[in-house]
Amino acid sequence: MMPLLTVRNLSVTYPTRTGLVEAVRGISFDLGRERLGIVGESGSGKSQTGRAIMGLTPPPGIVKADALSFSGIDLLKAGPATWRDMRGSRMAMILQDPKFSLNPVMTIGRQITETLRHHENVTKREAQRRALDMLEAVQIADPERVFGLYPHEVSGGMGQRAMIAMMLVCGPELLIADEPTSALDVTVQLEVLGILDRLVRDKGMGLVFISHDLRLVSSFCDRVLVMYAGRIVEELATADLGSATHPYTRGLLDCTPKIGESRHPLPVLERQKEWAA
Amino acid sequence: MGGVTIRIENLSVTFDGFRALSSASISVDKGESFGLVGESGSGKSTLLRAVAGLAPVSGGTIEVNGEMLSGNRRSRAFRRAVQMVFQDPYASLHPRQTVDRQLLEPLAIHGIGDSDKRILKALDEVGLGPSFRFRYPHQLSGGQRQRVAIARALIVEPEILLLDEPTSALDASVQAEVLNLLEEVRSRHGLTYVMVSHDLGVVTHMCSRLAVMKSGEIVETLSSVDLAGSRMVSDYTRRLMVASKGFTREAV
Amino acid sequence: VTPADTLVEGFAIDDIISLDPGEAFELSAAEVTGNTYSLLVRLDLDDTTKVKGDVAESWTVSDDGLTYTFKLKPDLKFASGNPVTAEDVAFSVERLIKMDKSPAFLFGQFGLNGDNVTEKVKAVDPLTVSFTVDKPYATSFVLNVLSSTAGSVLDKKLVMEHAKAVTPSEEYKWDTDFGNDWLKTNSAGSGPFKVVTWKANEAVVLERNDNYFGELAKLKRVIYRHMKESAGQRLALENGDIDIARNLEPGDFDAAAANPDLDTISAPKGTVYYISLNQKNPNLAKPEVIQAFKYLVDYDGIGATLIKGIGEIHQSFLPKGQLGAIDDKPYKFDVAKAKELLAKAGLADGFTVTMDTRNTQPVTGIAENFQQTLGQAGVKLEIIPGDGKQTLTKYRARQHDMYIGQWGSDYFDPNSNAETFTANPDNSDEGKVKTLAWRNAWDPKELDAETKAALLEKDAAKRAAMYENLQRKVLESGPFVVIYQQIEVAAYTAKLKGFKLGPSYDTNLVASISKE
Amino acid sequence: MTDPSSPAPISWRDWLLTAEPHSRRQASLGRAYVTWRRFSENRLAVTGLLIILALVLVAIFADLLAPHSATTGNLAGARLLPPGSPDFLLGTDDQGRDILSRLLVGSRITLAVVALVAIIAAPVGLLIGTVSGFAGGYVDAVLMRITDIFLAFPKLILALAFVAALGPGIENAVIAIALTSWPPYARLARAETLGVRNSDYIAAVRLMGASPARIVIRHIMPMCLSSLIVRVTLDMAGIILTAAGLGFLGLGAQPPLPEWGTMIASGRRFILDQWWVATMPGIAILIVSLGFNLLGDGLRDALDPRESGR
Amino acid sequence: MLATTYLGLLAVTFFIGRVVPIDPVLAIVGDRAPTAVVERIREEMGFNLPLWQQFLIYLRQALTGDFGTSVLTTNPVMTDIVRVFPATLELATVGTLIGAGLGVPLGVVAAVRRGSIADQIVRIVGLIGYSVPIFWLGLLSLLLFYAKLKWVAYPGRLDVAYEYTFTPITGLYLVDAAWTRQWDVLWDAFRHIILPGTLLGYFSLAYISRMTRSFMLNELGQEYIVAARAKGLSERRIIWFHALRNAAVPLVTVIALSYAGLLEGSVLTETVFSWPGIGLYITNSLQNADMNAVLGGTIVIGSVFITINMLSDLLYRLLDPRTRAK
Ligand SMILES: Nc1ncnc2c1ncn2[C@@H]1O[C@H](COP(=O)(O)OP(=O)(O)OP(=O)(O)O)[C@@H](O)[C@H]1O
Ligand SMILES: Nc1ncnc2c1ncn2[C@@H]1O[C@H](COP(=O)(O)OP(=O)(O)OP(=O)(O)O)[C@@H](O)[C@H]1O
Ligand SMILES: [Mg+2]
Ligand SMILES: [Mg+2]
Repeated sequence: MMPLLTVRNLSVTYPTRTGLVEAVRGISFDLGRERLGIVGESGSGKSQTGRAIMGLTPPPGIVKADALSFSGIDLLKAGPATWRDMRGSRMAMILQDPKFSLNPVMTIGRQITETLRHHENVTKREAQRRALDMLEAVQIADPERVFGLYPHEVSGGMGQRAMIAMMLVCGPELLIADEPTSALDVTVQLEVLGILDRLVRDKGMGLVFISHDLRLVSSFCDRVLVMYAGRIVEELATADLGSATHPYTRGLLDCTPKIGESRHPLPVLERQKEWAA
Repeated sequence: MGGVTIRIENLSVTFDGFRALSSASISVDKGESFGLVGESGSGKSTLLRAVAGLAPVSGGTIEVNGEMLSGNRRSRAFRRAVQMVFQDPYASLHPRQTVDRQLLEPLAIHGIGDSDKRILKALDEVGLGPSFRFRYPHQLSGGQRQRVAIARALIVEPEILLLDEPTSALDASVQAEVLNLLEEVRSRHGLTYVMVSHDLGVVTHMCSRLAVMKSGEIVETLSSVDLAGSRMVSDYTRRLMVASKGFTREAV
Repeated sequence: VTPADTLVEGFAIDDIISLDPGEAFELSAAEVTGNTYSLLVRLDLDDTTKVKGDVAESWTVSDDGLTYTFKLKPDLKFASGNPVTAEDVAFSVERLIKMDKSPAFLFGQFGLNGDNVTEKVKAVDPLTVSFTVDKPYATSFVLNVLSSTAGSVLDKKLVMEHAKAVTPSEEYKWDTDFGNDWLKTNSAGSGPFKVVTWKANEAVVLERNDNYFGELAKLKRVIYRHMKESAGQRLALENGDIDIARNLEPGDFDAAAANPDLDTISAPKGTVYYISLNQKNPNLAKPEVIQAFKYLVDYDGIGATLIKGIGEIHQSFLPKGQLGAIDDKPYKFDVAKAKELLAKAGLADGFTVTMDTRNTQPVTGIAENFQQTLGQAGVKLEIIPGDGKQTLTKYRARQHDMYIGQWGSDYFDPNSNAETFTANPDNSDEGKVKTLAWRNAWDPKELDAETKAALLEKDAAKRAAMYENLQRKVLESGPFVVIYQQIEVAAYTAKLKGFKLGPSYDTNLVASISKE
Repeated sequence: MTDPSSPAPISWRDWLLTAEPHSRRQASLGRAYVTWRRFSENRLAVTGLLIILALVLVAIFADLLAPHSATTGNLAGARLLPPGSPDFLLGTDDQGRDILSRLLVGSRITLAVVALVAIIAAPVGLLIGTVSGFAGGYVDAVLMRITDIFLAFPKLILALAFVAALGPGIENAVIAIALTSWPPYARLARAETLGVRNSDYIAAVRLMGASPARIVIRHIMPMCLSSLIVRVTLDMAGIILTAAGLGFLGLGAQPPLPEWGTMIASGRRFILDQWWVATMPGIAILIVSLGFNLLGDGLRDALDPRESGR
Repeated sequence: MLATTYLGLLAVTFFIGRVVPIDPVLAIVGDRAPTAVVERIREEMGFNLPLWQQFLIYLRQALTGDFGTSVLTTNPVMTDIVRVFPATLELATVGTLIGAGLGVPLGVVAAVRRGSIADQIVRIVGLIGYSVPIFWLGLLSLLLFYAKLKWVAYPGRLDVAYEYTFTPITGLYLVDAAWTRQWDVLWDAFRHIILPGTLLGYFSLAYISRMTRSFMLNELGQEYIVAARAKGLSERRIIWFHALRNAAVPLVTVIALSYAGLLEGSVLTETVFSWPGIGLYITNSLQNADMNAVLGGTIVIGSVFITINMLSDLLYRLLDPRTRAK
């Protein structure tokens, strides 16, 4: 079967005052209808990877790749119209913080129907119905009420659900979730993950899940890419995480304190120059 | 070790009619490391800030080192004895001042001389060389900044350190370094810690006892050992505990 | 483009505060009242030392020189249609005196006051008025005063219809305002025009009075449109937005003169521009300093530039055209001479003085030039600018060092200027007669007496000689540096016919103007 | 690669840009240098700076530069000469004075006005704003009410009324402009103060026992400073224009002072035939206020990266 | 809060009115009045009472909309202001319409094409607008468009031919003329207002376009814009709907401020263009020591300022759901 997403030697660079910043440096991976996690420390290029795939690299960023294709479509050659057709309907992205990623002056309902009406030729009433269904699907207890609320009127967890509803209402085949839960409380975090999990399972989407929390990723995804300084340093199935070989991955696994474990002092990561090379 | 150093009874804090903390009571022994956990908005920071005199206390008592504190006035001795480290290393250092200036400030306020030596010593203690002395915060990484914040707290040789999520803004790998540093400093100086975190792992790692908070109230107080052994009373604590283990399909 | 039946004048009319002849005392207001009201007698524009009858047909003076009897022309009508009677004339004077506004003093000079005015000015029969004065003044003086706008004949019936009742008080003993409030913005006269509206700082609109007893005005409407700036007036004139530009400065006047589509006109006015030296200032009180300053005005330079066309260098206080006016010009710009005089006064190193100057041209320009020329003799001049009211407040309080300004005759008689430049009965700060001499704390005792004498001199030639003498003395030692006499200029579209300027503002008559 | 035999002479640029400064001076110079570099990349901003520098130099050396007297002219011989006349590069005015000389000397007045207003208004605004924002509550309410009242006034008209009351003159114009200029600074400073008042670094110094005065002066004011400087620089142009406007209405600088606005007002009378008399000072005002605006714009980008967007 | 601001306004104006060294009496009786008359009027006007008494009287009158009588026009000041204010309002409105109508799109384009030629042009146009003395530009433009090209009319609001035949209804001549279908009057009014209106519009444009640019840059950098792109919306919709709708919230205040600014900035423009509005009224009164009129005018403009600010606050609240009262 052809992979849903193919990334070959993707790099993202930003020309700045102080020279080129290489945010992503030649990464390659394939994604099927599965959950792929990307982990790495802050600044390792996770978000840039996700955005490059969605064609959302802001200027003056330069995206280069040997191949970047989504279910057979060459994204490198896609024009604005192709992108517009694809984004939101076939591929979607969830951003980290609902507080900032929902338009503050539009009701939640409107933001969801907007996606729908933009991509599908539906009546207002139909759009509204589907939006309400979607809100229900993300386990919002009172969809009618939430439909008419503004983003500032809902809690973080609720906002994140609305965001998910907005992105998934057209039923995309690929979903990129960029730290979708890191702004949320642990307990809420799990609920949101549960929703994502169910949607992926039910609809057979491909999911790229970006996080800096290795523990979370390992418990949620099927496969993990470990990034360091813009490169993939290791790629593993979550089941094999225990046998990770790269010292960076090992370090990440070790250095978080866990309940009921007593290691004083905690092992720390000794960064090696050659990891970044 | 001995004696209670912080005793808080029935403490309430109200912001413009909103009760952020209601009837919270804890006591912390000298030399102990005490943890506060709970979800966002549960009043953890508010509790710490109330001790520091940065929150509008509306009821209850706070006693530190045998001194009853009233209102937001604090004695000079208190100001030296109690220091705080904040969550966000990006926000807790003055962006327009060099590390040197920031470390000098407490010395100047308390009229402590010999500043050069003290600054270098404090930097050394948190594992930063003298080359960091004249840098600005933006020239430092998050972990380094948090070290500077810790150095700033230590430079006046306090007895009590209030730590408000000192590592939650840091990467896991850096977090470990900072946690190790905090432990090391505590054992070296015999400090008392009150540490806030939403990460149960971090709290149990650092603290012997902890209080679990929910919407401004203390749900329960228990030891880390009990927590690890799942010997908790409240459901809420259990939920937190499960959640902190990561995602499991069954859990939801 | 202006309408064919309407005359539009660009004119700085911001000085108008009222159009009531019993109250108005401003130059632009005088022009409006001059065109809207008739007088008993009016200045003869062909020989300005004489007057001729307006509503009066003839008059006689009693032998003791105290009683004047006027016979009115018959069948005259006001603009309202009411007949013009002797009673209206008497009422007009009574009203003037009783209201006691600014121009009241003109008739007050004849010994009239609120209590005796009905006695002294009265209608003998419907067409005869008698007028009694307290001293045997020179006849020309009395008639000249009567020809001022204060002597306008008002329509008693119409005015009293609009009168408002007032409660009498200590200061104002009458129970009516004599229609003052209404007349501020309206007219009740028998002149060739009547007032339609006056919008302060915007416009005065006049309309033809079809009941006028003389030759009817050629145009239906006259609009004085307020325009302060010379350049703006010229611009509007060139673009055809106004027909006449009234406040042109030399450059713009020259340009208008050179423009084939425009015509220009000029007429000397009874206004002199002078700099005065407050004698309270010990430096300025020195006779040598007074002299020196008279040598420090660049008469030729100013004449050739700043006032070119709009003024004529003139050094004595009586404007040309008035009885006894002389044209002596003993002073020339002479720094060396001035320095010498200053040295004699013990001020060889110069000194600093201030001069209050109002913010209008060409006064500021002259002041600035004077500042430079004084500087050449080592005198440092600080110009204290202000608007008219500010400088005047200070001037009247005798708080200035120097003042530059103009003096326009209140009526077309030499006494007006002679009195103000030379009379000063009480030089103390409490002095009641606040003439220019008083304002500058100048106390020329013998000149004061000469002025009084001239007022009673019946023989015109002798009277003229007395004024000549007065002028020479002031020229010699008076603390007034008279610089020039104003020439009023105007530029107008060549389409206009019959436009003339009179010797005073109230004689700038517009009835004769027509458009092609 | 540097030659190992001779210790690499580090360039002053590296010295400034080092991540590890060795002294306070080096650190602050380095910071200033970074700001300068960011600033100097903006060509327009540098142009603005050059204009202002030129203004300052001209003001200092006006007496040497001016070919003629700025106050004494030649009424008979050199009145209203057009630009390019021999000896009178920019022509002469109605008093026969050299316009170039007047412009050069007039730069002093312009400079003095903006400097004075900045010296009076900015510190007052800064003080009121920071105190108000930091103290909060009652103090804040009272101070802000006063500020609001002054803000509610139409600025130019208030200045007009003040000048009318105090008498025309450049000193009074300065006072009037200063009186009407401080409220925005107070607002700005207060907003900045509110922004940082609850920040952790202020909490940290408060916790150390720093007195309110110390916190305001040493920690809060420096935070307001950069946006204040930007604002003041941008306002300079407005101040110049207001002063010129007052001059134009005859309420500003008085003769023979060669204030540019006053010069326009008097040149206005000759605008039809001798356009240069009013045009030259207008160009001077335009250039100088443009200079301040360019400078302020550049400073904003350099000092206040937030404003410049990402 | 409104009340205290207003009270402060009155106090300051009163203070100004009483420190003025111009003798207000002179303004009433004229330049050449004899001293006795001057003294009599002084007492009639109550200028000999103690200051606080004068203030109380002043306050009571001002609160009932009575600012006394203008000695210059002999009308109650309020009557005068009601007459001249529409002129200023009309001018400022035309200016704001031009300024906002062009400024907002220009600002948006500049923000979207940040750093491009278009951005630079908008920037330069704006900077010049900030830097040029309005009265000077007014003079030069009059010289060009009126004197030389004869494209526009000057001075005043209408040609004399119409001025005394046309009866205004609202005082906004453009509106009145259109309302009564007097097309020739409308055209004439247009020819008069176009130059000063464009000039004011330019100044407002300079300000509005720069602020729009800055707000738009801010909004375009927000995460919700990324989210909107991720939804597949077109750039046009993202810019003109999502970003601008958010930028509109602070922009309303800016436009309101600039509108209020034009109302007062009219002092210089009206002087240059002989526009018979409140600015000219105040300057004229000022020069004639007509303090009643000056202070009345100042208070009215101040009140309009306060009102506009209040309205813009209200509008702000209406536009921003975060501050909208529930
Ligand atoms: N517009 C830009 N210009 C220059 N450099 C950029 C830009 N955007 C991102 N970068 C750089 O790209 C690198 C990767 O950034 P990215 O956002 O992908 O990190 P991340 O792994 O998502 O980190 P985090 O966990 O903090 O979100 C960083 O070093 C960052 O500084
Ligand atoms: N200055 C303040 N004004 C008003 N409300 C406040 C203020 N500070 C805190 N609160 C409220 O008090 C409650 C408790 O806040 P607190 O900061 O103590 O929570 P927390 O447990 O530290 O949460 P977090 O984990 O997000 O830091 C919250 O609901 C918060 O909104
Ligand atoms: Mg990221
Ligand atoms: Mg907290």
